[in-house]
Amino acid sequence: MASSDRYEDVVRTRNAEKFAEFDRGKKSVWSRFHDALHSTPALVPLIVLLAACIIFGLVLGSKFFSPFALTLILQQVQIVGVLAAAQALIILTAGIDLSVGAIAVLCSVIMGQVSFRYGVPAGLAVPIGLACGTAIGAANGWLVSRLRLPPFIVTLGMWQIVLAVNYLYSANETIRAQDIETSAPFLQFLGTKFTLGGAVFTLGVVLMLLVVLVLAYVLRSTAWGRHVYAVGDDPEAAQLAGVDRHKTLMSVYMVVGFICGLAGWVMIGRFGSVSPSATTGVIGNIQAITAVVIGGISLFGGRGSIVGAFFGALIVGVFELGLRMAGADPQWTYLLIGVLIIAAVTVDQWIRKVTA
Amino acid sequence: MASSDRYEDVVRTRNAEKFAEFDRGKKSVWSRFHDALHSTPALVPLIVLLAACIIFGLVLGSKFFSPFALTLILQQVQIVGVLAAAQALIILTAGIDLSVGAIAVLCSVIMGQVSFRYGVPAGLAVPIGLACGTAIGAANGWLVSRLRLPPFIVTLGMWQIVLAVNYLYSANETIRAQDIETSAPFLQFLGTKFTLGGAVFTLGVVLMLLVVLVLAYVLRSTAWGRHVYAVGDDPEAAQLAGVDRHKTLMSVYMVVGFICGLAGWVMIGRFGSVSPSATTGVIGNIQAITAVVIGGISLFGGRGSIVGAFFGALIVGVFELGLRMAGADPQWTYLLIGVLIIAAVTVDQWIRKVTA
Amino acid sequence: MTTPVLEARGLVKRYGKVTALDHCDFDLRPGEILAVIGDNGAGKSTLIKALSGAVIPDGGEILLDGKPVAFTSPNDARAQGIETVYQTLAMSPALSIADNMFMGRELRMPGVMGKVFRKLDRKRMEEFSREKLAELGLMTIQNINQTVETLSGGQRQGVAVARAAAFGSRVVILDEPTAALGVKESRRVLELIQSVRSRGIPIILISHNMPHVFEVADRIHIHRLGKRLCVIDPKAHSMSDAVAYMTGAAVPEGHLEPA
Amino acid sequence: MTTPVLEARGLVKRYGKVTALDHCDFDLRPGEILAVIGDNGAGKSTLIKALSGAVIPDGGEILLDGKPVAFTSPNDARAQGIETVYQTLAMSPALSIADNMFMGRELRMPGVMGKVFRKLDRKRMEEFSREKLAELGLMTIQNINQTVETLSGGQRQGVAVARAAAFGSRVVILDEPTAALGVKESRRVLELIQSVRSRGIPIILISHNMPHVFEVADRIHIHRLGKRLCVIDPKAHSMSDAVAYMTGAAVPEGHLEPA
Amino acid sequence: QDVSACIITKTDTNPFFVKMREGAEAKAKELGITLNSYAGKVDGDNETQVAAIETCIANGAKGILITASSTSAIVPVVQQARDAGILVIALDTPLDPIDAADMTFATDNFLAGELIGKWTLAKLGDAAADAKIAMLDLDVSQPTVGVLRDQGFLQGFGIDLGDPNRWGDETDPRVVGHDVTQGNEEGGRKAMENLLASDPMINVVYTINEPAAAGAYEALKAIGRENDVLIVSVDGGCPGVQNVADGVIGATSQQYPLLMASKGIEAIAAFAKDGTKPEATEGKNFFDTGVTLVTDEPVDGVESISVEEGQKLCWG
Ligand SMILES: Nc1ncnc2c1ncn2[C@@H]1O[C@H](COP(=O)(O)OP(=O)(O)OP(=O)(O)O)[C@@H](O)[C@H]1O
Ligand SMILES: Nc1ncnc2c1ncn2[C@@H]1O[C@H](COP(=O)(O)OP(=O)(O)OP(=O)(O)O)[C@@H](O)[C@H]1O
Ligand SMILES: O[C@@H]1[C@H](O)[C@H](O)CO[C@H]1O
Ligand SMILES: [Mg+2]
Ligand SMILES: [Mg+2]
Repeated sequence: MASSDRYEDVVRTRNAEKFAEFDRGKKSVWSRFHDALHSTPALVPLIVLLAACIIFGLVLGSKFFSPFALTLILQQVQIVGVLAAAQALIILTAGIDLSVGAIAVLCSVIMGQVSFRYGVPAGLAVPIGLACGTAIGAANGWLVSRLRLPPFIVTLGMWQIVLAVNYLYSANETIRAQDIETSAPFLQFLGTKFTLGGAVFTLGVVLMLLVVLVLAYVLRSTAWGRHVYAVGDDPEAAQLAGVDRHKTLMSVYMVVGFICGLAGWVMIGRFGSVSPSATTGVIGNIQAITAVVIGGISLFGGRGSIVGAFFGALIVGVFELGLRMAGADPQWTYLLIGVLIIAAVTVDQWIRKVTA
Repeated sequence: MASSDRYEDVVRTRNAEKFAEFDRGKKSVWSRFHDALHSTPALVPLIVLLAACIIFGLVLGSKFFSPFALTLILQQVQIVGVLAAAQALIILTAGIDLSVGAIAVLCSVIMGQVSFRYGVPAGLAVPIGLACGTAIGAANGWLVSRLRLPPFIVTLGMWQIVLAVNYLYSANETIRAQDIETSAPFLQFLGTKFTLGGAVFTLGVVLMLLVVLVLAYVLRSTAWGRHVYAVGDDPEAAQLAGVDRHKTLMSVYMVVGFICGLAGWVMIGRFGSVSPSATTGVIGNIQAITAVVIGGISLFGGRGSIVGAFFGALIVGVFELGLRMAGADPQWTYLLIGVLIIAAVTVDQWIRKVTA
Repeated sequence: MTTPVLEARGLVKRYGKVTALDHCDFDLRPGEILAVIGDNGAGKSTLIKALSGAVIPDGGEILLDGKPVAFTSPNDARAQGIETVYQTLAMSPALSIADNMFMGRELRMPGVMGKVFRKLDRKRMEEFSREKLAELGLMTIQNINQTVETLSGGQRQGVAVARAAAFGSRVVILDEPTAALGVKESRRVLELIQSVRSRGIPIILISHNMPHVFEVADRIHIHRLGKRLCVIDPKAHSMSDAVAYMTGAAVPEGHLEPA
Repeated sequence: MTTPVLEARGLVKRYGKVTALDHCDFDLRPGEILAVIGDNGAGKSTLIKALSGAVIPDGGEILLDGKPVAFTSPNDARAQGIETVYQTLAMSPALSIADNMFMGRELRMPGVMGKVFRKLDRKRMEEFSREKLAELGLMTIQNINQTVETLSGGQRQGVAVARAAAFGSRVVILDEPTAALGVKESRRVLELIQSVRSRGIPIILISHNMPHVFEVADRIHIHRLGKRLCVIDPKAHSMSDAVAYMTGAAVPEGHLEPA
Repeated sequence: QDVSACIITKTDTNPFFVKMREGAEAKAKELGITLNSYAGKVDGDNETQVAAIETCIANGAKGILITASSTSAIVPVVQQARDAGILVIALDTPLDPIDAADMTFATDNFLAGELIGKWTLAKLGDAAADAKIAMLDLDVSQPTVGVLRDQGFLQGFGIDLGDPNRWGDETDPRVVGHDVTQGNEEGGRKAMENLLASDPMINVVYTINEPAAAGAYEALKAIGRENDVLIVSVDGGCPGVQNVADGVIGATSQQYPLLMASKGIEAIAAFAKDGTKPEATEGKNFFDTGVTLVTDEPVDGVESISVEEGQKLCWG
């Protein structure tokens, strides 16, 4: 009662304290599942993905589970998959990149034009294209980090700039697949096919998987990865805690530019030709963002896993192909994909809630 | 030193304390300007807008400052201006709405089809269209607020759904201006022209100004407006402080749906006809977001003014018209607009910094 | 014994692997100042969040004036006159001090402007805010239109406390209201708490400051490992006893009150 | 007189209309615990933010071991061995306790995994974190992989203090490190401060808790209205004196030290 | 005096329009006309075309060449331009009604489709009765060019059209399905894959244009069916004709955008000089710039030119 009471002395002697340990007794399957979901957030989109596959499998039968259909999905998502990995990195820093698709298309055009217009060997044209992608990424990064402009605006502007440069530089001319095949086949390298248990894969698909796995490792298990999360989570706090915000952001945007360059190379492998008017330039950004968000990465940064983004891309791919195979006409497919995007995220939220 | 020192007694007696008042002495023009910028954030985009006008005026001469050209800007931004006002509301709540353009187009189609297919009088068709817009907004709001889905995904899905419904319902048929003029002229009501000091205005332009002014008033001076800001700023805090998050979000999304309906009506006034393939459905969302962000509203919610969004729309309109009048080739126009978007925001950031 | 104003029986709240409330009981009597003390992480904040509707408990029941209630949001509790200062303060950083003070119960202009156009009466709200802050001795706030994010840690807390004290009509809950406050400002908050009690409104005060707790509290609820360990009378126990109980260095003899 | 480790002359910092630092001086001597006290909003946090590179002052200069330095980011100060616990704690809420403890100075695995693949050594980081938290008596943290956002207010502060104490090599700055801490945890922080000093590292301690300040401080810097009012010796002055000076109820006689 | 004119295309990302613009620019330079060019942001972009016409009015242009994105929605602003004394010529795509413009220089897109339809029918012979046809269209919004070519093809092939103003409502089982391509290689490949997934035995592919055809070919090549599927297309750009030579495309309907553009500029020059307006082709209400089938495998009953001739006439 009196303020002269030396009450703090009570805690001067340390009692043997025990950690309040959580019980390690037998666990039910449900609570193991719980724990798994908590430690691996990418499991949620994986569940949605599997559910989608099962439903389409039931409706479409063996047609859907044929090696042909299943490899087709991988073929069809390879570009979006690579772009989604890039986009996920940016979104983890609480940014957004509207220019990813345009950079990919421009890089493919540069690889093609550098070979065909200036006669540079394809083995050199590809690195030149990748370097250009990295440079555009660096420009984005500098504007975001140094001038502190909002990423949305920077990449919105860059999207328009890159797309315009793409058309102006290429004079809207397509380089035909046949011509590439004869004079610069290395440009189509990622289109190389190989068979694995009846299913046909391309090196482009392998590259996509590699990009996702490497990024997943780097984000989880290196200091740089932790810094990316910290900057996205609370940039002020990260800076106060000793993270170099500028270096982190610059490196993220440059890596993203490089990955977009890879996506451009993947595009040549997939389409055979080099075309400046590829749709990826216009809607690649929205496709990539959709995959990322369906994959459970928060648009506010700092939360989510890159593997989730990859599953997100697959979910959209499965829906699209499944609906087409089920015979929905294009306008109805378009409508149903809208419904399914919302449904997928609803299921995702619901799983998170019941297991919270 | 002793803890028995009753040091708190010192502050038990209240001394006459004076407020540390900031000095109200003579102020320099610069510091007045400072204060104005702080209390009225929309001034920054206004400065950028005026600068753009002056530059184009210098380059293009009297052609640009003719009443015809100046009213043309207002004509050309009226749709984006209305959509930007709607978008700004959503972005203030830390959301984003990709469906605004599609809702506008669908509402215009509904107004048209209801009159022409079912013979409903135009005076009733317009309210029906507005009600549909409000209903779609309510659906968005419910998904965002009740199911707590990310607004980006909800409105991405809704965008596709609304656009597909629009094509399916209208069977891709345009209702021609001549037909509307003869059988349902009220649909074109907002296209009504009147002259004011040599310049031609339309009721659509007046409606756009009204929407912006009413929203500006409501956001600044009513409790609802404060709640919108609070929910966007920190939804948890707002809820703890006693704001009804759900009610606020629902009302915002419904108002936005209604305003999109108005934009649909404005579209009929501007183009005379009703066309389901109007590009506003496809790119209206990005245009509106661009205007909002150039206008200085943070994509993270809670900061910025709706008048800024309107100036943002005008800035883009001035750039586009100015470059077109200067005869820039379309791709160069896109490139320059890309550059100017980044430049506008850089100037904005710079002004904010030097006056901070 | 009079019915408690606010009462809880067997509250449970789990967060994943962590049990924040473990069948916790609670009683607040009319007109009293009840202090809640306990180690960091003992579950004090979770308890008052459950009482004020900010957290929905996994189990147990809450009674207001003896009648069971089920708050689903802080608004429900507020509507019943329960006003809370959360440890996180619950402010909108980008809004002004006055906006934050009146969030959710804004004043409207008299007459047509207020009724039809629903215009806010900024002047009245600002004056009221300035007055309440002055009462707390927060003279150093130079501009009532400053946004909350530009305030110092203590100033921010002062605003939150002033808000709760001004509007609470049935129960006022304060979660560590003086943690960031200076000597003078803390003193003023203690005075404020006493003046709220003298209006007949009971108060729940969470604090780690033992001298303050023992100075103002009528009863002290000691919280340990997610539940109420005991309730003690500050006149009958020393601060050392209280600290010993809450840290587990000693065990309260018998049950002082049904805990 | 020895050269101060950290010194500031005439620091000025304005925020719009508010002057947070008004030609403020500051000295920290080798090996001492210097307390900084003052009213809420007096400018204490701004002062230490300027000293640690988190805020770039509008005027004045900062000297480290007598040599002028110009920190442009907290990283610059950290590189010089100045470690700070900010009032806002500077944690990444979505990351784990261990991630936060080691933010910016992560440990890598030994051998190829660390050198080539730059793999983090999570086990070592977790063990170290657990140990440091146990030293502070934060036993109630049940899971070291919990994200920081799920910690109680006091637990969070404990993590921040443990981080600074573990890594500071030249100066440790603590802005209200015990504000949210319980009796036991506060006590442990005081012990920790003394053990850091015994390693020869000087400490700047901002606190509103007078008994604590008078218990551990070698000198007390009293801050008022954005500047240093005076520096007093806690052995020669009473707490009442200190409170009177800092609140303006009394004026220090003469100048006790060149202020 | 200074004569200025405008050319407004649907987009400027499609080589077809790029060449059209280049043709117009060359002619304008020759005749001393200042030419400003404008384009929509995407195919179907009516709004930007409206804004472009308004700008031309503000700039005091003498004539406007336009390939309208929306044939009827553009009409009011075209009227506004004509009221301001500007000569408006529709290129490639007739307006609705066709006399909303002063004159139209265009390909008959329905005819372009019909030619490849008839050719395919003849080429398949008896096999036509159980053909499996994939229709690779432009966009879900069904812009008119796409609908006209699609329906023209089906008509030429002898399939009942249902509503001729939209595709997708046919009931003939030989049509495996429709998908959209955005008129580029990327869309062509994906659409082809999607339709192959629902029926791998497709043996006829109609494509909206040659880039889409090239994409479809890649998809077929990936499963080794590039040699037993017939691809037909429309446009007659040089890369497309080269693809006919290489056997990627069986036949294509060639159009003449440079001719449209240069005719248009000449008409504006004449109008600026003495107010004369251009005349329509005999017996038609527009100036038909013609469409020709290009193939090295001519069939009876369908007039065609060889690839060699096609390469002389091709654009781009
Ligand atoms: N949202 C949450 N998710 C997971 N765990 C939580 C969450 N909120 C609180 N906890 C845990 O619940 C326990 C009790 O937390 P609480 O905030 O109630 O403690 P407290 O007694 O208020 O402590 P302090 O005195 O430090 O404020 C802590 O172990 C904390 O880590
Ligand atoms: N970012 C900012 N923008 C505007 N004003 C600010 C900002 N940061 C601090 N201030 C103002 O500067 C003054 C000093 O703040 P500071 O945080 O340094 O006080 P303090 O002494 O640490 O107070 P406390 O004891 O409450 O933490 C306050 O009046 C505050 O409102
Ligand atoms: O006529 C043109 C071209 O053929 C192009 O390939 C598609 O759009 C049409 O309008
Ligand atoms: Mg607490
Ligand atoms: Mg402070």
